[in-house]
Amino acid sequence: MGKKKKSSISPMVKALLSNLFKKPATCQYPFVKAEVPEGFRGKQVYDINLCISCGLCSRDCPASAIEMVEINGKRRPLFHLDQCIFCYQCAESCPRNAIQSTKIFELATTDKSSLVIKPEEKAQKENGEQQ
Amino acid sequence: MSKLAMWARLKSPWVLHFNSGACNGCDIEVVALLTPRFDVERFGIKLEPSPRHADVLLVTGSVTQQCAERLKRIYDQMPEPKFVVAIGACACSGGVFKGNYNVLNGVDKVIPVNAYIPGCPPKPEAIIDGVVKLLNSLKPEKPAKKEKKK
Amino acid sequence: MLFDLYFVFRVLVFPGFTFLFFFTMFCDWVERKIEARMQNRMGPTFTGPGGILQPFADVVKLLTKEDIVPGGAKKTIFRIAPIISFSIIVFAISFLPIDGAAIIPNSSFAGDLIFIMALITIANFFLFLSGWASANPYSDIGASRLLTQFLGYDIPLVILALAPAFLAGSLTIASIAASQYLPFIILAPWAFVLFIVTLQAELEKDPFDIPHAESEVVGGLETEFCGGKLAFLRLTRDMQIVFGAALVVELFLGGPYGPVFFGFPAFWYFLWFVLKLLAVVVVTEYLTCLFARLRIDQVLTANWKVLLPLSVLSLTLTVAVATWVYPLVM
Amino acid sequence: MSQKETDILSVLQAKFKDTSVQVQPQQLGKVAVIADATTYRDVLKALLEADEKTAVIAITGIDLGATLGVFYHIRTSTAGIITIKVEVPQEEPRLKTISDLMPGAAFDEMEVTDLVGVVFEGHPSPGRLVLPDNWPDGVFPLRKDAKLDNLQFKPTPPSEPASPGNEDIVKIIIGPQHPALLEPEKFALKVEGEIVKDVQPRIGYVHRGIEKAAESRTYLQDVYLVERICGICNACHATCFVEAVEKILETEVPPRAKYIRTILLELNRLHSHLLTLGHAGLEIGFETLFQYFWRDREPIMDITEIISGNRVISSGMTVGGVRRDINEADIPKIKGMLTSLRKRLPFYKKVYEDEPSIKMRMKNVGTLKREDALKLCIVGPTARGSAVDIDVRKDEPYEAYGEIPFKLITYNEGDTWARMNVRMDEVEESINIIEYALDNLPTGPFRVRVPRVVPAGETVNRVEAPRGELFYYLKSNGTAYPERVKVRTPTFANIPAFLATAIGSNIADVPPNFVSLDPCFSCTDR
Repeated sequence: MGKKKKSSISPMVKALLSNLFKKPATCQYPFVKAEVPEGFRGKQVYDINLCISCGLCSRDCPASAIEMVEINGKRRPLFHLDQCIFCYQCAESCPRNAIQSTKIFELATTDKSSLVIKPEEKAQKENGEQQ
Repeated sequence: MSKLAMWARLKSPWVLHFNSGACNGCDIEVVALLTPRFDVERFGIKLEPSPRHADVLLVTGSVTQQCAERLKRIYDQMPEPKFVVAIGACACSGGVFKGNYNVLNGVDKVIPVNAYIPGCPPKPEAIIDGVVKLLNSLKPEKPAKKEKKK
Repeated sequence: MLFDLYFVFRVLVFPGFTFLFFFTMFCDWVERKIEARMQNRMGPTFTGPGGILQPFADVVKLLTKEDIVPGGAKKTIFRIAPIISFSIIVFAISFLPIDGAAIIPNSSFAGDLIFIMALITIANFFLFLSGWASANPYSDIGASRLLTQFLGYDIPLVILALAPAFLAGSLTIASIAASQYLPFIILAPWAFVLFIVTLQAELEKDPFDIPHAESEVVGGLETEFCGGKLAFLRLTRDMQIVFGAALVVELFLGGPYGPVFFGFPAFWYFLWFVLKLLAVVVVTEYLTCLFARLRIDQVLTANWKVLLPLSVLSLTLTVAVATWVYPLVM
Repeated sequence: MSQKETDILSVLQAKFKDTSVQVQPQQLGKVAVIADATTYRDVLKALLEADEKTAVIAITGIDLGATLGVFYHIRTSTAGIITIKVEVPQEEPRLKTISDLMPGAAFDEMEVTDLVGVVFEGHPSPGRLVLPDNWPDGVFPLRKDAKLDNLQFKPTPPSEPASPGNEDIVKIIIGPQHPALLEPEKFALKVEGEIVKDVQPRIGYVHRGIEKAAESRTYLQDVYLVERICGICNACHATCFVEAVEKILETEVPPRAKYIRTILLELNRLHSHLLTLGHAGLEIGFETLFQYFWRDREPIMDITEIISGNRVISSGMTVGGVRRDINEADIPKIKGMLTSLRKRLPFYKKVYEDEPSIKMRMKNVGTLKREDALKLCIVGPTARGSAVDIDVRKDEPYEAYGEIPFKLITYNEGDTWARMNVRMDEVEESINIIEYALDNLPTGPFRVRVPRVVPAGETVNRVEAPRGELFYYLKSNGTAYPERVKVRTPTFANIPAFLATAIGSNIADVPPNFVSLDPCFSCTDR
C-alpha cells in the first residue's frame, strides 16, 4: 500500500486533524435537556371535561390503541401507550379537541402496566412529568 | 454482588441490535445513537457484532413468524446477566401491525423483556433514557438516592 | 532468604506486569478518545475522570460474566489459547528497556531482537489456535485470514527491523537503543515509514483489519468467546499495540534515552519512553481513521508485491548510506 | 393522448384486432388490455419489440370472487403503464411463466404464488418468497376466504447442513442477524476459494402482511399503515397511496399542499441518501466517513421534526392534502440548515474522488451493464448508475415536480462507485428542489375535505422513492375499506441486480456491492 503518488491528497487527511481540536458535535443529552421543536408529537394529554365520549378517536386510531372504557357512567378513551404510534389522528378527528400534544418523549419504563393511561388519572390539567 | 462488579456492569453495557421485522425506522435511530450527535460511547455502550459479547439486546420490530425462532436462539446464545430492551411501538406490542397474520405482536411474546420504549420511532434521546432507566433499575435499592436525572 | 525482592518488584509490579496491565488500558483509552475526537464525537467520558477507567470497567465486566464453552469447540485449546498468547506477549515486552534497563534485569542477550520477533509470531499463532478451536464458521474464516495476514507481514517486519540493527551494529535491543545518539528515524526515515505501515498490518489496524472485519466475518476469531477469555483476547490485542509501539520507540526513536534534567535518570528515561510510545500510538490511530479496509487479496498483493521488495530495498539503501555517506558526514 | 402513446396503442390494436384481446385505452390510468391464458405472452412480446425500455413493473394477484386475476403491469417509456389483465379459474390456477421473456419478473411471480396461489409453470426457482418456511400449505392470505386465525404451522425445517458434497465449495450464510445488515435477511453464498459461485437469497423475515391488513382498515387509517412499510422512505409510500385515492376520487389537491408534499418527499430522499452513503462507509470499514455523513444528516432530521413533528415518520400526508402547514417563522431556520449541509458536499465529493482506499474498494465492483439493467427491470440510482435514465419525477411528473427545475443524474460506469456518486449528486439536487419550493411556496389552503367513502374504481400510481420507482395498484369497491392494495417497492425489483453482479465476484466485494444497491428489506417483504 506504500506511498504511491496520489493525484491530490484526500481531504480526509486535513479533516481528521482539524476535528481533533474542534469541539465534538455531541449534545450531552441526559444532563442537558434536549430542545424539542413546537408541534412535536409526544405523549398526548386528554382533558376529560371537553370529552363528549363520542368514540370517534378510538374508531379512527390506525393502531387501535384507544379503548373506550366505562368510567362512572360515561365511556372514556383509555390510551395504550405501548400500542400508540403517536400519529395524532385522534386529536384531529376529535370534535372537541380534547386531546392535545405535549413535548414529553421520555416514556421508557421497565414495567408495561405504566404505559396504559386511564382517563381519570389524567383528569387534572397539569402538563408536568408523568407519575 | 461486589460493588466493583456492579460498577463495571453498569459502566460498560455492550449492546447487540436485532431487527425482528421492523420498518427500520427504529433501527436507524438505534444506529444514530453511535453517531457524533448522541454518541452513546460516552456511557461505554458499544455495538458488538456477536451475541456472545453482548449484555443488552436491543430488539426492534413486531416479531414476525420467521424471526421468532432466530430471536429465541440469539437470546439463548447471550451469556448470563443479559437484558432485553424492546424499542418502538412494534416491539412493545405489535404497534400498527397488531393482529396481522404473520406477526407475533411484540417481543415479550417470545423472550422476557426488561425495558419498554414506546414511540414510533422513539427519539434517540428516548432510547438513551430507556437504557439509562434500565441500568438504574439494576442498581441495588438505595432508598435515599436522589434520582439525579429527574 | 532475601530472594532478590528488587527482582520480584521490578518484574511483577513497577515496569513489569501490573504497570503493563494498566498502561495497556491507558493506551486503549487514549486510542478510543483520539478516534472519537477525530470522528467529532466524545468517546468514553462518564466512567472515571474523562472516561479513563472505561477499559478497566470493560475488563472487570467481562471477567464477571458467564463463561460459555460452545459444544463443538475443542475444549482445552479453547480455554487456554487466549491466556497463553497474552502471557507470551507480556514475556516479549519484558525484554524491551523501558527505564534504561530491561524489565527483567540483565536479561538482554545477543540477538534478542530476533527472539522477540519469534515470540510475537508464536503469540499470533496461539490467537489463530483460539479462533480455530471454536467451532464457528466465522471464526474459522477469521482465524485463517489472521494466519495469512501475519505470516505474510512478519517477513517485511523483520527485514525493516534489521535496518536500525545494522546502523547500531548489533542485534541486542538494549545496545540498539543506547547507540542512538541521533535517533535512527533521521538516519533511515524510509525504514521508519515502511515499519509503521507494516505495523498497521501486524496489529490488524484499519487499512488491513481483515481478521475481525465486522461486515464480512461477524466477530472474526472472537465470535465464540465471552467472559474471561474474551477479556484476555481484547487485552492481547491491546498489548500487541503497546508492544508494536514500544518496538518502534526502541528501534527508531532512541528508546528511553532522552535529555535528563535533574535527579533520578531512570525516572526521566521512563517518562521519555511513555511519551514517545503515546506519540506512536496516536500516529497509528490516525492512520486507522484515515483509510477504509482493503480486500484480503489487495492486502496480500500489497504485502508480497509492494512491501517485501520495498523493505529489501530500504535495507540495501540503509547499508549503502551507512557505509559510504555517514562516515563522511559524521 | 400524446402522439407517441397512440403509436404503441395502434400497434397493439392492429396486432390483436381479430383475436379475443380487447385494448381499452383510458382505463386504469393509461391502458388496460384484457387477455386470457393463451394470448397474454404474445401481447408482452409485442410490447417488448415496440420499445426497448419496456419492463414489467409488477404482477398483482387478486381474488375476484369467481376467478383469480393476474394483472401484469408493464412500463413503457412512452405510453406510461399498460396493464394486461388475465383471469384464471379458482380451482385450477395455472399460468405459463414470463421470466424467460423478462428475467426481472421471477420474483413477482414467486410472490403471487405465495399470497394468491397461482402456479407459474416453468419458473426457474419456485419456492417460498415472502411467507415463512413453516407456513401451512394451501392457505393463501390474500384470498377473500382465507381463514387466518389459529393457523397450524408446520415444524420449522432443520437448517441445511454446513457445506454440501465436495469440500472446496464452502457455504457461507450471511445470516438474519449480522452486524453489517440493519435488517434481517439471509443470503446463502456458495463460495469456492474467494469467488462466489451462487447466491441464494431468502427474504420474508420482515413480511408483516400489510397488503392484507390494508383491506381491513379505512382509507384514513391506511395512510398511517402504508407509511410504516418502510421507515426510511415513508413519505413516498404515503404520497403514492394518497395520490391513488385522489385519482379515484378525482379531487384536485391545492397547490400549497403539492409544494409541501414535494418538500417532505425531498427531505425523505435527502436523509435516505445520506444514510446510505454513511452505511456504505461502514460496509467498507471506513468508520470515519460513516460518522461524518450521519453527523451531517442530523439537520435534515431536525427539519423533518420541525415540519412534521417526528424525526423519521413524518405522517404529513392525508387524502386531500397535507395535515400541517409550514409556518413562515421556521423557513429561515430551515434554509440555514440546508445551506450548512450544501457547504459540506464538496468535501465528500473530493473524498470520493481522491481517497485511494475508497476507490480500491468501490471501483468496478458489482458492475452492471446497461443492457442487463434494462433486462432485469432495475430502477432508481442503481439503474441510473448504469446510464439508464429513468426517473418518475421526469417521466411522469407528479405533485410539484413539473414546475421545479432539477437535473437528472446518470453515470455510465455502472459500478458501486458510480451508484454512490449518483446518490451524492442527487443530494445536491434535492437541496435545490427544497430551496426552490420554499422560495415560491404558493399561498392558499393546504387541505380539502374528502368523503370517507370512495366510489368503486381501480388505478395505478408511481412515485420516485429514494431507491427507485415505487408502484401502487389500488382497487376500491364503493365502501370505506379498499378492496386491494398492491405495493411494488424499488428494492423488490433491484434484488436481481445484486444476484447478477455478485455471482463470480470476490467474496470481499459482496458487502460494498450489496450496500450500493441500498436494499431496504422492510420495503421488499411488506
